[in-house]
Order: sequence, then structure tokens, then C-alpha cells
Amino acid sequence: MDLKRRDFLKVLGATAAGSLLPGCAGETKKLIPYLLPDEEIVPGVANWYASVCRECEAGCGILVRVMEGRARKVEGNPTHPVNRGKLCARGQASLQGLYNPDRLQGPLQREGARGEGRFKPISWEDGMSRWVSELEKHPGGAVLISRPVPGTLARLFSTFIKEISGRLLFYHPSAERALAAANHRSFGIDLLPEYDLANTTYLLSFGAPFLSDWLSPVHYGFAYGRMRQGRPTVRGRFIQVEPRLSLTAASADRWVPIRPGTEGLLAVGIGQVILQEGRARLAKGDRGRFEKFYSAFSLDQIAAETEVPREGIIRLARGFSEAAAPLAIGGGSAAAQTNGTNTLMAINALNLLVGNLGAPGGIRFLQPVEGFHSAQAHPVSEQALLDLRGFFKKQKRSVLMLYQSNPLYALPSSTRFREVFEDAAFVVSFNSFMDESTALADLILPDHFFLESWGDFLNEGIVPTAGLAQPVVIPRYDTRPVGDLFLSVAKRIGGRMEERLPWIDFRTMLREQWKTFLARRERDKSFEAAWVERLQQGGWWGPEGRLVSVSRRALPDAVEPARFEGDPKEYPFYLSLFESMGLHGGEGANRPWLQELPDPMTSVVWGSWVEINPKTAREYGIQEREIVRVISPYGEIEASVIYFPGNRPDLISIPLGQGHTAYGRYAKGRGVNPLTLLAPMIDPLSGTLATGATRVRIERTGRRGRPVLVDQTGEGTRRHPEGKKGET
Amino acid sequence: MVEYRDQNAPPGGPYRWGMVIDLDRCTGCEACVVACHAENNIRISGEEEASKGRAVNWIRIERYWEGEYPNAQVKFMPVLCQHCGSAPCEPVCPVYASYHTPDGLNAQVYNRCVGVRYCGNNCPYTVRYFNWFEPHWDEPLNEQLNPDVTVRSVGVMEKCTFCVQRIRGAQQTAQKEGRRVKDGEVTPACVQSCPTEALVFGDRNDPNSRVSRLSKDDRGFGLLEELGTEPSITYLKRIK
Amino acid sequence: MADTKSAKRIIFGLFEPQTPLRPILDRLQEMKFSEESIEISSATPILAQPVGVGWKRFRLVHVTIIAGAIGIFFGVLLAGGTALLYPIRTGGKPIVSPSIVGIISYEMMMLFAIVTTFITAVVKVLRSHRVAAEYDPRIDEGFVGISVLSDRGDPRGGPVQDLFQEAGAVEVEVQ
Amino acid sequence: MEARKDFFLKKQKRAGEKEHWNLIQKTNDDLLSPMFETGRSYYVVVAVLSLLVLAAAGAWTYQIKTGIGQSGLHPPIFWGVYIASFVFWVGVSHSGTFISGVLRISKAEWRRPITRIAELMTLFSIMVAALFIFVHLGRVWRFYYLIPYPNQRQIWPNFRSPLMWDAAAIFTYATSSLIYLYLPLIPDFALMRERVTGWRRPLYRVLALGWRGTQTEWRWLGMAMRIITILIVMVMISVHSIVGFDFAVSLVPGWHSTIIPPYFVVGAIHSGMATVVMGLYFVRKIYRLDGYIRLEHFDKMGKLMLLITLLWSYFYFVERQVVWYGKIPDEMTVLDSILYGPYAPQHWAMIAFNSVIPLIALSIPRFRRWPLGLMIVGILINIAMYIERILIIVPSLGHPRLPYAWGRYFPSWVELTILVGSFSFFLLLYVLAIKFVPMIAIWEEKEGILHGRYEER
Repeated sequence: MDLKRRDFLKVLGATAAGSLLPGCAGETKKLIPYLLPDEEIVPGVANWYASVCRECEAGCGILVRVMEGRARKVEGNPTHPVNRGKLCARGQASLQGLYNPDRLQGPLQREGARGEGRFKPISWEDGMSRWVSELEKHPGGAVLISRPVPGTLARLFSTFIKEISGRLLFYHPSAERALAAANHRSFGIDLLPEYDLANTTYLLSFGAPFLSDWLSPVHYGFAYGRMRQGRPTVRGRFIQVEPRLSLTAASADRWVPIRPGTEGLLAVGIGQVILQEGRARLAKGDRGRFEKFYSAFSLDQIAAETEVPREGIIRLARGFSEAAAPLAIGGGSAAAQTNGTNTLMAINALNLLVGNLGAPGGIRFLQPVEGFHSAQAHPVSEQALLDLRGFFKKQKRSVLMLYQSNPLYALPSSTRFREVFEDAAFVVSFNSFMDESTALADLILPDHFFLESWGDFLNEGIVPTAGLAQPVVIPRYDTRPVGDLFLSVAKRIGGRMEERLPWIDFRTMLREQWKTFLARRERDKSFEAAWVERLQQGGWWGPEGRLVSVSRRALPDAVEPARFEGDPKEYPFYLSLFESMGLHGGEGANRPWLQELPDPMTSVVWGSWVEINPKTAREYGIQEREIVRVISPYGEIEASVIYFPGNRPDLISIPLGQGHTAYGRYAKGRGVNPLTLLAPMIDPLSGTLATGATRVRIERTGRRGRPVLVDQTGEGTRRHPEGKKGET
Repeated sequence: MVEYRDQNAPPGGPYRWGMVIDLDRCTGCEACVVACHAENNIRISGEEEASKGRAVNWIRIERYWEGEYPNAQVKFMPVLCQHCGSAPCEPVCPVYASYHTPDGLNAQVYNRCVGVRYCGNNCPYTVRYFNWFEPHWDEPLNEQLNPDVTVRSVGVMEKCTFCVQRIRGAQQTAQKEGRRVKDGEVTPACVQSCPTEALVFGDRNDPNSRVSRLSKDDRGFGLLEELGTEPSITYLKRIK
Repeated sequence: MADTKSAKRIIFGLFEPQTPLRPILDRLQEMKFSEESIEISSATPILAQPVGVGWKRFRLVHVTIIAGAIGIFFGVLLAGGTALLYPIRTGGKPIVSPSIVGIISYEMMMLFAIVTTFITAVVKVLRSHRVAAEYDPRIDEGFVGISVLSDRGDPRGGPVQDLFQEAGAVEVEVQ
Repeated sequence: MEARKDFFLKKQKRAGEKEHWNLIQKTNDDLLSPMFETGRSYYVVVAVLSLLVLAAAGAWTYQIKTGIGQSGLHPPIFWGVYIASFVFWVGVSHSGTFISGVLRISKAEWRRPITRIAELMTLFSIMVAALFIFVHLGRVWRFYYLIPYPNQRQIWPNFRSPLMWDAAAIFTYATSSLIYLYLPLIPDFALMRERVTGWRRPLYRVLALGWRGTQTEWRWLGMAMRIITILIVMVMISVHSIVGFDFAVSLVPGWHSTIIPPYFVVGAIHSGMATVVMGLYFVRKIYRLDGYIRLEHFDKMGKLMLLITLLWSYFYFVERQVVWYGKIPDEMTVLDSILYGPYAPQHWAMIAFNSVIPLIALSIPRFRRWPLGLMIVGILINIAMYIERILIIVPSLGHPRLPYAWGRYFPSWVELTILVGSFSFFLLLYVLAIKFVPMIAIWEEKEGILHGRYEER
């Protein structure tokens, strides 16, 4: 008999269950498909699948709780060295990406003019043929802009693009290219380091938003908790230097509101005091070089430039140099200037002065996981993207491919990056959502969501870690994994391409990659056993890796002042754009949980706002919640004002992430995108966009806005209930 | 007066679930908030409802500004249901929808609630949230809903449960094995996600649990404890 | 009602407001009619104490007090007893607390007392109708009616009617 | 028996005097006339009120169908217009009981034309108040969870909740009010039974309980009235105290105060009196009952209102003074918001309407004999008392102890429609009642003619 007994019983069960629900036809549709030959789905019993979170570039290990074939909850993988069972708001909200009502459900082809936004569904067969024929029509002209995908996919992409002599750009706005450039120049290492926060006793941070969106926020959040209360007698001190009191600064013991662009100078001043007071822990050979460098600066002048009083600088220098395990880090607003790389180098020099490289509580460059074949995905800076404009102009008809990247939104309009789209002969997007860039595509071949796909992720720094991602749910829509697409095209192209990429699908390629890798790590086990074990664990991570030795101890070439676009007389305010907690650079804007997540500092939800120091606002006669116009030489936006006591009086700050013109119902048309204000100012050393280098002015509109605050009145928030206990 | 017996009392006396929140660790990152939304099927209010002050956050990060520029400071305080030992919200409920469980939880029985909303008024922490409308999820966001947790219908009060579904699960497992729930065996979603480990959950009746030990810290205080609510959450003061 | 009791009859006389009634009442007394069998109808309560049935032995306030006591008992059962049967801990409050039982008992006491007093009075009013004749609309305009209850075969019937006629009754009726 | 007869005969002689006899007949006719004379404007009024009531019913239906979110409520303000209206209408319901009860107990002769007007108000306003409990419920379709009766749902109401005390008190009060209205209506029903034809007649026949006007009946009626009057005054005081408990026993700053229960009682009487004065004015004006509701009645009412205004002002001062001097921060935020903050305009208007204007106006003897003036003062007091209910609820709830959760509140159109509808419903019931019961107790008025109005004592 064909029908197995077991299946028969299931049919019986389903029929019985169905007959119990006579009146509700709607309910029966939701009846769990018992007939599904999936042994793993047992109603009411949760399965846990390990995977890797891809909501930001940190690559935290996750466990996904799956019940009845649906992902219910994402939690941190307790054994994963990056996040140790913890998970941030965005990671939690990845489920709303998976089940987002605005996900692209199948391949689409443009109708009408490009950018008109009309698409019609096509079959995968047609879509693939279209893509291949376009690739063949424009040999050597293909460009793939992908988010960084360190791992097997990066290898696939780079092999593929190399074979068609195209260009591959890994790009993500928050890839901290300035930091990489600075570390390269200071220490001669092309790696992101691990900052050993947990063992630091004095953390001096120049704008690094490590508690919200910097490098690996969960990892550093965990370390921060340890730094504060993880040791029985020591509580690490933490000073944050930045013009705007950010979420990270809110946790600091002291906030130093420095003038934007002068962070490097302050670092130099601190270094000078340390040297002068004889507390530098330098190698003999370095001393002369350092003294020569630092003696060129006048502390009073630094105090005047930075607007940090001389005594304050001395205090910082003493606190920093006297600490048992001091650490200086820089990023965020400090790096967002035209002198960002030099600033970060000046900060690196502080670490050199106290000699904390490789020390507990200091900076450690760790060897990443070894044994993967060419799987690095070094991100590029904005400059490299902007260079594409010339390439497309010159090359004329070439093919632009987008994978999980939305450069049209992430780059200021003043960079005229749109020209690339206009000049491209054909634009293919593999994105899962109809974002701004995808809306300009000619062909959309949507990828699976990461919770539906195979993948791996090589974490930089920390301990050698390779996360392994597996599909936790059956793909919900008619989407295809991007790896499979490239492999099948490789097959169609044939020849050398097929030789280099012979795998039948991406999963096979991934297994192959891991087979080589695991063969060296776990010799005593069969591959299948080791593979299943790795899948269960969510990847491979070894013991603490080797420290990479520092080959260089360089000082900044120059500590020049930051350049700003806009005449200070006409545009009296500095501008600070920051990533909001939930939305980050805007990727989170289509997740309702994140839209409704109150901004921790202002409690605003579902919108944009402009932060102004209350004193300044009153000088301008601006009421709280009034709509103001922020004007730069390049554009203007309007948003409601929130009084923000943590802003310098000469600073306007605006969160990133809103103002989408596409990207689904929750994001589209909500708030403003402050990137439109920005001048195309680039930090020449790293090629990163200097988001803090544009000056603005404000104008009253007299209209009252309706920002939505969870702290409804915003009035009573100055009285902390702890104070009621009479403690201080 | 009548003491009521817990039929399923664990060996060694009842549990008393409690939490410690270390404000010196809390960075206001709000991972707990989204974790709670995901675990407890908390409705998405939307902009319109949120603008009416109806956004639901069973755990919310209260932010308090102190001082003016340049000495401005911010303090964060996660506020969730304090599961008061002597809860003001409980006796005012005319239908026993709000009551005290033997293991120290301040429980809300949704299907009893008729929506008089007195409990919401009488809670000094303002942590009770009301279902003003039938909750709605745009398809297929509803596929994420946790089957272990009720979706609250229109007209009932809701609030933090300390993830009672997890607690009951752990208790049943422990009961089957004839033991007490081990320290750290069960954590609410917020505690589980907290990157800085600012939140700690456990049994206050177990003197060796992390919660019991931490709550004896000198920095410990109960939020508005002067009201005599006997909160189950101990806050540890932030050091400045 | 009176007219259904074939053994009894009511002689009813309606008088103009200014008619002196004292002699009539005196005469009726002389004819050995008991106080219980004589009833006077008027538009307002005009007697300090009525002539009528059953009012001597019964004091309404006793009913009120007893009902109130039952109400207290009921209130205690309701607020205290049911709570004991349904002991759910809420907010550190005792399962039964005296002040709360007191409040509920007070309200129940009042409810029982008022309702019982009302019902008793209504019953008493309805029962008194044996003695009085049907209502005459003219009473509203100030006329006064006198009803005398006697057995059908009572020989005093004729003289009473004569008496009413003599005294200037506007109407004399036997029911 | 002799003495009794003498007394009777003295009274009877008075009734027999020609002048009095005529007066009695005239009273019957005058006081029944509103029930028979129905002009076109009456139908217009009924139609308008009915439309407003229908609008409110529609709004309520909409609210039930979609959710209580149609109100402007949100955390931390979980109670708003509905509860304020509930408290307000319970307050108005103190009119009847206080005027008629207290005046009956004190045997004040001038009560006679006022009692019925007041008692009707009591019944109707307590009905409207009770309706607001249901309007307020989040799941009104589950209202029976609040009723203690054996069931299989394992649900029993919690008598520790002040809301259950409320339920008990309101039920008792509503029942008592109905009885208290009905008892003195029986003789009037009997009168109407004889004079009314059509559909109303069988109704009156039942309601009159076969009343014959015998002295036995009068005695039982009087005795029941005397007992119930005393009891209902006691119930009245407890009812608004318990409504006050809803607030006073909570932990909310601004509510948690010992003076709230007695203050609520006084406030209730304040608004009740004001409503009665308004009722007197309109009944007198529309049905030209100048001969019955005379200037002396307004004068007496004015004096009583003056007394209550003083009492209210005193209580109010004490309540605020205690908080202000105590300076507990949580309480002060509420007080500040009322005295100087966003609620200040409403608050000072409330003080003017509730205290200052009535105190000045009612102290002037000539003003007290000016019905229109008194009516205006009544309207002002009622507006003020409604504001006062809102001011008790909203600022207190809007400033919970954790300032992050503070909030403001403004009622939605649904709430306002239902609010207007509730006033219309009250008026509609009243206007309909005019066609069903005499606005002035006819027999009591006649009794007054015989021994009150012309008695030398």
C-alpha cells in the first residue's frame, strides 16, 4: 500500500480535528498541515535553530524558536562568543523582516520608465534569462554593490565578478572605514581590533557610540556591564567626549561637550600632558619621536580650539594615565569629520602612550578564523562608490547589481549617486524589500530572508569565530537564495566560470567550504557528525586566537582642523547626524517594533525630530514641538523640535533612518532623511563621508508639529524618582 | 484569616519570583523592550494610537534629564510591573482579574477583566496597559505570535507577567523531576536579552539565588517603596 | 374586596366638606359599631390618628428594624462569607476585613429595611380595603366619605342609611 | 376617641369653608393641567432631545463595536468624562433626597411644591449615572461578571474593590429612590386614575394600588414615609461617601485624602440644589405655576444654597490647604497643575462659579427672590461642579508618581456626544414625566392648604 500507516493516522487526526470545528471555516484554514511530511513540526512543541543574525554587521549568534513551522522568537546564542546569549533590539526585530507584509514575494520586472515604480511579476525562468542576457550584452561592465558578507557568499561573489571582469563593492554605511584606515596607518594592521572593555578601568571614548550602533553593540554592551559591575572591587570609569550627549554618553560618568572636529586636538592635548608629566609608558625608541610630535602644540590653544578648559584636559590626562588599565577609543561623531582618520590616529596615539596594546583592558588585534578560502569581504568607503559615477559615465551601458544594499538612501543626494542608476544599462536588485534603490531597478530577483537561507559569517576580531546560518523556516514566498542564482548563472555561462563555481547550489558550496575547514579543526569526527554539531551550535569558534603583532606605532601625519561646508555667519550651527537606536541607518524603518521603539533619549516614536539645546531654542523663540526648517547649502528639511539639554548650543542634531521614499508601508513617507542636508564632504584619508562637516541654519515655521513622544508631556522628566530616597 | 494552599507547592516552600535591575549597568539600549514585544505578543499600536499615548511597553526605559548644559546628565530606569507584594492594583479590581499568585506574581486574568481600569489608575508605576481596540497585525506579521501567550482582546487590561509562560514551563519541568527550579533556569525575555546583564531574575525565597544576593547590595532600593507596595524588583542605584 | 364577600356589606355615605360629622360619628358609636368597622375617606390625611383596621397591634418600625437586621446578616454573608469561600489574595488585603464587610452590610441593611418597610406598607394598604367602599372621585375635591362595615343581615343597616340621609349625605350607597 | 374626633372635626370644618373648598378644586385642576395641555413646542423639545439621545446611543454603539479606544483615554488617564459624568449625576441625584428628605424630616412646610420635582430628579439622575458605569466599561458585554450570583465561570465579584461598594450603594440608592418617589405618588395616582382616560388609565389603576383615601391608608403611607425618609437620608450620605471612596482609598496623588468622602457629599448636595432650583424655575415658568412655586420658595432655596455654598467652600479650602501646606512633592505637582498649570483657567472659573458668585448673589435678599437669577446661579454651579469632577479626576491621574508617565487628556467626540446625550436623556425623561406625573404633589399641596399654609402656627 502506498499510503503509509503513519500518514494515514495523520490524515485521520486531521479529519477528526477538522470535524471538531464545524462552524468556523476560517479556522480550518489555519489548521496545522499535519500532512506535511516534516517530522520536525509537532504542534505545541518548540524547535530551536541556531543561526547568525544579519540585521547589522556584527554577526551575533542567534537561536530561533520555531513552532508550527513559524519563527516565533529570536534569542541570543548563549555559547556564541560575540553576544553570549544576548541580543539587541534590532536582532529581536528581525522576525518582522521575515514576516514583513511588504516583502517582495517573487521576481519582478520593470514596467514603464525606470523609477516610475511600476513592476509586473515574471517567472524565475524569464527573470534569470533576462539577467544573464544583460550580463552577456555588457561584458566587463557589471558592478555588484553588496553589503559585506564575510564568508562563503563573499567568495562566491568575488569569484563570479572576477570571471565576468566586473567590479565588486562591499559597502555598508556603518562599516567604520575611518577606523580601519586609522588602525592601518597607526598600527599597520588591516583588522578591526577588539577593545577589551570588560577589563578596562578608565575608558576614554571620543564619540564612539559603542552602546548603540558601533562595531558590535551587543558585544561591547556585554563588556560594558562587566566593566562597570563585573569585578568585585573595581568599577571602570568612563568618559565620553562628543558634541552631543548620545545614548552612549548617557551612561558615562562624565560627558565632555567638545567642539565638533577638534577631538583629535583634545587627544593631542591629553597626550602632551601625559608626556609632560612623565607618565607615558613608551618604548625607549619611541620617546623622542613622540616628544617631538607633541611639543609642537600649545595646550592653551588646544583648550581654546576644543572649548575644553585647560584644567579639564589635565584632569582627563591624569585620570587616563594614572588608571591601571586605560583605554581610548574613537568613532561616531569624532570620525564623521573630514579629519576623521587623523583624529582616530591621535586617539590611537593615546593608547600607544599608555602602552595598552595587547594588554588586558586595552586594544587587541586578534587573528580571525583561519582556513576559509578567500572569504574576506573588506568593505569600501563612500569614495569608492562615488567613483562609480565616473565608471558608469565612461563605461556607459553597464549592469548594476544590488545585493542587500540601498546606496540611494544611504548616500546624500548631493553626491549625485543617482547618476549611476541613470547611466546604468540595466539594474538588477536582489533585495528583499522595495527600497529606494530597488525601486529604480529593471529586474528584481528577491533573495530569501536570512532566516530562510544558508550562510556563514566570519567575525573579525574577538575570538576566531565563524557563524553558521541555516534556514529556520520554509521560505515563505517565491524567492530564491542569491547564492543559488549566481551558481546557476555560472552554469549557464559555463567554461571557466563553471569550473571555478561548480557547485549545484549554494548549500553544497557552503558544505564544501566547511568540509575543508572542519577537516582541519575536528579531525576525530566524520564530516557529517561535525557538520550537524556545528549546525546545532551555530558555528565554529575556537579558543582565544593569536594576537597579531603590531608592526607600526605611528603618530598622525597632521592634526589639521576639520573642514566645514557653509559659511559660519550664514550657517551658524554644526550638524550632527546620528543613528537612531532602532532604525540605525534606516534599515530598521520597515519594522513596526523598531518604529514604535521609543528613542531612548527623547522617547520619540514613528518619526523624525530635530534636537536643539533649549537655551538656543529659546533665543530663537522656538517652542518645543514646533516645526523648524533646517537649511544647509545643499538642502533643507522640516521636522519638530525636541529640546535636548545634551546638545552644544551651536549644534543641531537629527536622527538618521527615516524619510524613506519607498521601503514599505511602515517606512515610506515617514519623517525626513537628514542626509539630504549633507555636503559631499569626504575624509580624504579613508574616503568616508564626513557626515558632520556640513553647517546649517534654522528657520522658524511657526507651525506646531505632532511628534509622537512616549514621554507624553516631556515636562516631568527632570525629576528622577531615585532622588526621593534622599540619596545622591 | 484564610491562607490558601498551593496544590503544586515545590519542595522547600513556595517560590517568590523577583528581579534585580542594576542601573549602573543599564545603558538604555532597549533590547529588553523589543524582546518583550516579541515574546508577549504585544500589539503594534501604530503612529495614530501612539500619539494618543497608547503605545504599549510592558517594560519601558524611563529617561530622566538632570541639570542643564554643559552639566546635563541622563539617567535611565527600566520600569516594568513591580509585582508588588502588596499591590495597589489588586484589591481594587471588582472581578478578581488582578490577583496575587502563591509564587509572588501579580497576575492578570484577561478573560475575567471587564475593563473598569481602576487598577491602571491605582498603579503608582503606571505600568498597566489597556487594549483600547482589538489588536491588529498586518498579515503575515501575525505568524510571529507566540502561541504560549494570549493575544489580549479589546477592553482588557494587560501588563508585564514576568513571562509567566516561561516560569510555568520551568516549574512543570522541575516538578516532574521532583526538584526546585534552579537559579537561572528561567528568565523572562527582557532579562534574557539584556546585553549588559543589568537585569537579573530569580527566586527571592532562595537565599543563594543571584537575585537574593544582589538585592542585599548597599545600592539597592525599591521603586516608590515608601508607598508600602513591597515591590519584587530591587533597583541598584547608579553610581555617579 | 368588600363586594365579593357576600356575608358583609358596606354602607357608604358621601358628605359635603362643610357637613358636621361629629354627630354622625357619635350616633354610629351609640349604635355599637366598633371603631374597626368605621372608615373615613378624605383627600388628605386629616386625622391625627385614624379610625380603622388593625393599626393598634402593629408598629411598622419593628418591621424596619427586623428587616435591617436581616440585611446586615445578608451583607456579612455577601461580603465576608463568599470571600471566605472564594479566598483569593489581592494586594496584601485580608480576605475578610471588617470595614469592608461593614460598608456592604450597611448598604444591605438599608436596602432590606427600605424595601421591606415599603412592601409591608403596601400590603397593609391593600388589606385595609375590606372596610372601605370604592373610591369616589369627589373625595379629591374635598368631599368626605364614611364607610360602615356590617353583616348583611345586620338590623342596624337601615338606621345607618337613615342617619346618613338625615345628616345631609350627598349620596348613600350600599355595597 | 373624643379628642381625636375633635381634632378631626376642626380640620374638617376648615375644609368645609367655602374658600378652602374652592382652593382644593383649583389645586386639582392647576396641577393636573400640565399633563393635559400639550403644545407644539413640547413635541419639538421631545423630538430634539430624542435626537440627541439617539446620537449618543449611536456613539455608544460605535464605541462598543470598535472599542473603548474611541474615548480620549490613555495611560495614565484611565478614567475621564465617563467617570466624571457618573460622579456628577450621582451628585445631582442628591437633590431629591436632600431637599425632600431633610425638609420632610424637619417638617418644613415650604417643601411641598418642591419635593416631587426633586424626587424625580433623583431617580432620573441616578439612572443616568448608572448608565455611565456601563458606558465606561471596556467590555460592557461582560458586565454580568460584576453581579454576585452563583455561576459556573468560577467568577465571583471582589467585595474588597471600592467599585463593588459603589455597585451596592448605587443599587440600594436607586431602589430606595424609586420607592421614595413612588410612595407619595400613590394618592396622586388614585386621583389621576379617576380623571385620566386613554392608555394612561389602566396604568394608573395598577399604580394606585386601589387607593381609597381612608385614614388607615393615610396612616400607613405616612408611617412608611417617615421611616423611609430617615433611612434614605442615611443612604444618600453613604452613597456619595462611597463614590468618594473610589478616589480616596486609592494611592493616586490628589485622590488619597480623608476629606474626599464628606467633601463629595457636600459637593453632591451643592449640585443637587442647583439642579432643583433650575427645575423649579422652568416648571414654574412653563406651566405658569406661580401660585404654587412662589417667591418665598426661591428665597428659602436661596438661603439653603447659601448654606451649602459656604459648606462646600469650607471643605474645598480645607482639602487644598492641607495639601499645599504639607508640600508632599507628588501631591504638589497635581495641585500646581490645577492652581497655576494647564488646568488653572478651568479651576478659577470653577471657583468663581461654585463659590464666589453664589456667595455674593445669594447673600442679597432681593436676589433670592429673583427666580431667573437663582436659575442662572444654579446653571453656574452645575457647570462648576462638572468642571470640579473633571479636575478631581484628570489632573490627579495625569500626574502619576513617575513623571515619565505624565499625560494630558481631552475627550473625544464620542465622549462629548455621549455627555451631551446624557444631559438630553435626563431632560427627556423629565419632559416625558411631566405628562405622566404631576410635577407638584397634589395631595401634599392640598394638605398644605388645610393645615400648613393657613395654619397660624
